[in-house]
Amino acid sequence: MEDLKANDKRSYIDNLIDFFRKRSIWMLHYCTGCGAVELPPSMTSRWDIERFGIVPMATPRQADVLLVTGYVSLKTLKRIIKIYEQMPEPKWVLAFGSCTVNGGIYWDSYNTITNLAEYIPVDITVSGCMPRPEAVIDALQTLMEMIQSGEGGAYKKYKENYEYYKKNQDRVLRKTAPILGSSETESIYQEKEGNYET
Amino acid sequence: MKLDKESIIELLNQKGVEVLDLYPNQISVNIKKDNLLNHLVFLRSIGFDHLSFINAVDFIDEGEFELVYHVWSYTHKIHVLNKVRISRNNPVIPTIVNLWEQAQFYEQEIHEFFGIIFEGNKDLSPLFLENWVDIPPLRKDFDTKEFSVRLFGAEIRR
Amino acid sequence: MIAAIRVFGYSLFAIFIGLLFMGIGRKIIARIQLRLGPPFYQAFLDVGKLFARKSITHNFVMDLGMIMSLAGLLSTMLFVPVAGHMAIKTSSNLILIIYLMAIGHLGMAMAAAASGNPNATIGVSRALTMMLGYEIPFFTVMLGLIIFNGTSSLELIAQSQAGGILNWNMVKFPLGFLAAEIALQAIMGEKPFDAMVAPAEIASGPMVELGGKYLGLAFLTHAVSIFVETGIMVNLFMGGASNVFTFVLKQFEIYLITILIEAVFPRFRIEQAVKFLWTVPMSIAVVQLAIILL
Amino acid sequence: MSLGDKSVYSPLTNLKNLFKKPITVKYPKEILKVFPKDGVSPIYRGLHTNDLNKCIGCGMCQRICPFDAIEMKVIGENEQGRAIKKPVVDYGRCSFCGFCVDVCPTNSLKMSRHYIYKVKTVKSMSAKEEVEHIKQKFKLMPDESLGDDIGYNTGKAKKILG
Repeated sequence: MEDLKANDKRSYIDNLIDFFRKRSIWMLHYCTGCGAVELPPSMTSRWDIERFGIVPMATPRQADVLLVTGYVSLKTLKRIIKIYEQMPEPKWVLAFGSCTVNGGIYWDSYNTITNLAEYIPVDITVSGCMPRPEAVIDALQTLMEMIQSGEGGAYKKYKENYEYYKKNQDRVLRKTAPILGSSETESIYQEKEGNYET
Repeated sequence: MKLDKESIIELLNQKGVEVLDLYPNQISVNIKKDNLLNHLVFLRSIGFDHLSFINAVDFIDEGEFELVYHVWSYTHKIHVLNKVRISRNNPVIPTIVNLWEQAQFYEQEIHEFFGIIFEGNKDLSPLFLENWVDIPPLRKDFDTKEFSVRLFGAEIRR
Repeated sequence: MIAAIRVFGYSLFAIFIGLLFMGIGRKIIARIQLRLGPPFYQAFLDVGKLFARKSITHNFVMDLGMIMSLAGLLSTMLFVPVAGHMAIKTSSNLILIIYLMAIGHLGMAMAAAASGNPNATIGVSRALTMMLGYEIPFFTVMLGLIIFNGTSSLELIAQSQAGGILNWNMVKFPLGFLAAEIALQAIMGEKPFDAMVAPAEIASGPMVELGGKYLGLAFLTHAVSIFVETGIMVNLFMGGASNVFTFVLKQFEIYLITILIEAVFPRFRIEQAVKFLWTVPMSIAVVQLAIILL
Repeated sequence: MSLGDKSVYSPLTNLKNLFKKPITVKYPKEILKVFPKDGVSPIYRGLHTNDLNKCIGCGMCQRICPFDAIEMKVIGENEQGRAIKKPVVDYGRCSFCGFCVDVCPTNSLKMSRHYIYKVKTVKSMSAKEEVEHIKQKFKLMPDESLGDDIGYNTGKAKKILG
């Protein structure tokens, strides 16, 4: 109900801005896993998502939507969080494939997270292993509708529920060193005793 | 000079190691831990100049790790599997980085996933698992299901 | 006051034409790749979106650099005669125009260096290296035209070609046109001379840290630069134009050649690009200069 | 200037594409047609479909699933007082390998050619609720709602392809 009320208050300028936003989605496809294979057909001649103004961008600063295309290992998760926080608002996240929902084929892996939504807010989750380009286009079209209607505001959740996300991120990344400038060169096996509490 | 498989087996038998004939271009050799370096130096001297890979296998019931050094020769076209067994309680083995430089990454990886210590290798820093503090994950006594439930909250239905 | 309004109007016109050309260029590239491509007004949507986004600045030098690069190109535009009209009645000296065009690049260099990203620094150093590459052949061609016409005024050069297609410098000096066209490819930063942006290697070079409004400014700068550079080429080689519509059409012809080359060629490495520019177009330009002098 | 394969100028020959018809499939308006049927391959492995009358609830699909994706859900009791179970597929796990279809003894479990399924975020939900929401939304009990468009189907794939 609150959402509907908020929609009524949207002025003409807001609608125009949302029209610009929906017709010019720039994506950063952070290619983790198999989804990297499904995106080239979507971007090239056969399905050509540039029809909707969707083009790949090289850096997170220029991107509107982050595509997480496949399984996310702990090392990858750290970079995904960094990229997500580097993107300026408004920003959206699309999660592709079974692996981002409940682990998929890596459901009992020691190094792959099972649910992406626990760590960053996800706007649309698409099923498939991997989704076909048609499903990718369908998801992006849904995202365009959501932007126009003001539904796609998961990035606001990241600020509101930051403690929850931060807690989950810390829980799984606690066991990992910083990305840059890691000076931990001692044997991992030697420092095993007593460091790990359940 | 190209040696055929039989003469290589002959040469290795003279050195006193146990040789198993597997396939037309593959033989398997069981060696002792103390003999490893001598054996590999000998293989290299007779033309086996490519180290393809190093495996580790966890035989948890026998309390041993088996390390397999895959060595290939471009002149003889023979693939030799050199199998070494070491104790699971004290997994220490001399490094072969001085012999083949590419062994650095294989040893780093095996150290990371099995916790085997390669004596003399200066850099055994982790490649994939940053700051891992549990049992090395590819050991047989590491329970991945339990671990993924504990850390990632995975749903296990059976 | 009227001058200010004229300048504003001219700027808007240049930005409009530049963005339109960018959109049509993307459509043409898409068709060459057997795709449908975005609508021709896509560049306007992109700019509209970029100015409606939140943006991140690193320090005031970055803000200043972006504005300087846009202002540099807009001030260049004032000296380019558009179908005989100019924003302010002033001399359209070629040497002044080329001098002012460098300010745009320097502004972008300032902004990129201030952002502190190593990729941006690499991109800027490549862009400045490329400047060394394309300016020498382009200047040589221009020198020939200046000597031939006995004036360095762009307007007078354009007027001297009046009276039919056979009077155009493009027909009179085909070698010079060829050399200038190759150099123009580098000036506009299109393939095969786009080593400074190179999204796959250095993450779009100078623009790597620009987001939101700053990238929007960079878009506008690019649009104006398309207008200015094609405008110079039209005045130099295609005899200017009698009305604005013909002028824009001629500009589009020049831009079309650039886009067609851009669509099919791969990228030169930076040292290959400079070597190419210093040998092939340079030797063509020198031959043209020799023909004019003899 | 030659335009042979090895020439530097050979890319220019691609300019002829400018006058060809684009091969793009305008997806939401039209769909791919490369197979006898419109859309994807006739033996495509999409979302499951299950004939609930034929399904005996034996649980073979659950036992063979390598991803722990299938759960037998009790939906009622029969006359003898035994529970009737039907499979529920978690599409957050399913990798569309088709093992469950292969092993199904009554041939009731099949795969359709439908593959589009997505879950949107709900703005009013908190983050914690949303995680559960997404997980639950991906657990579907296959029935005959997709049955008009059968894809992968043991023993019958060859007949469809012809």
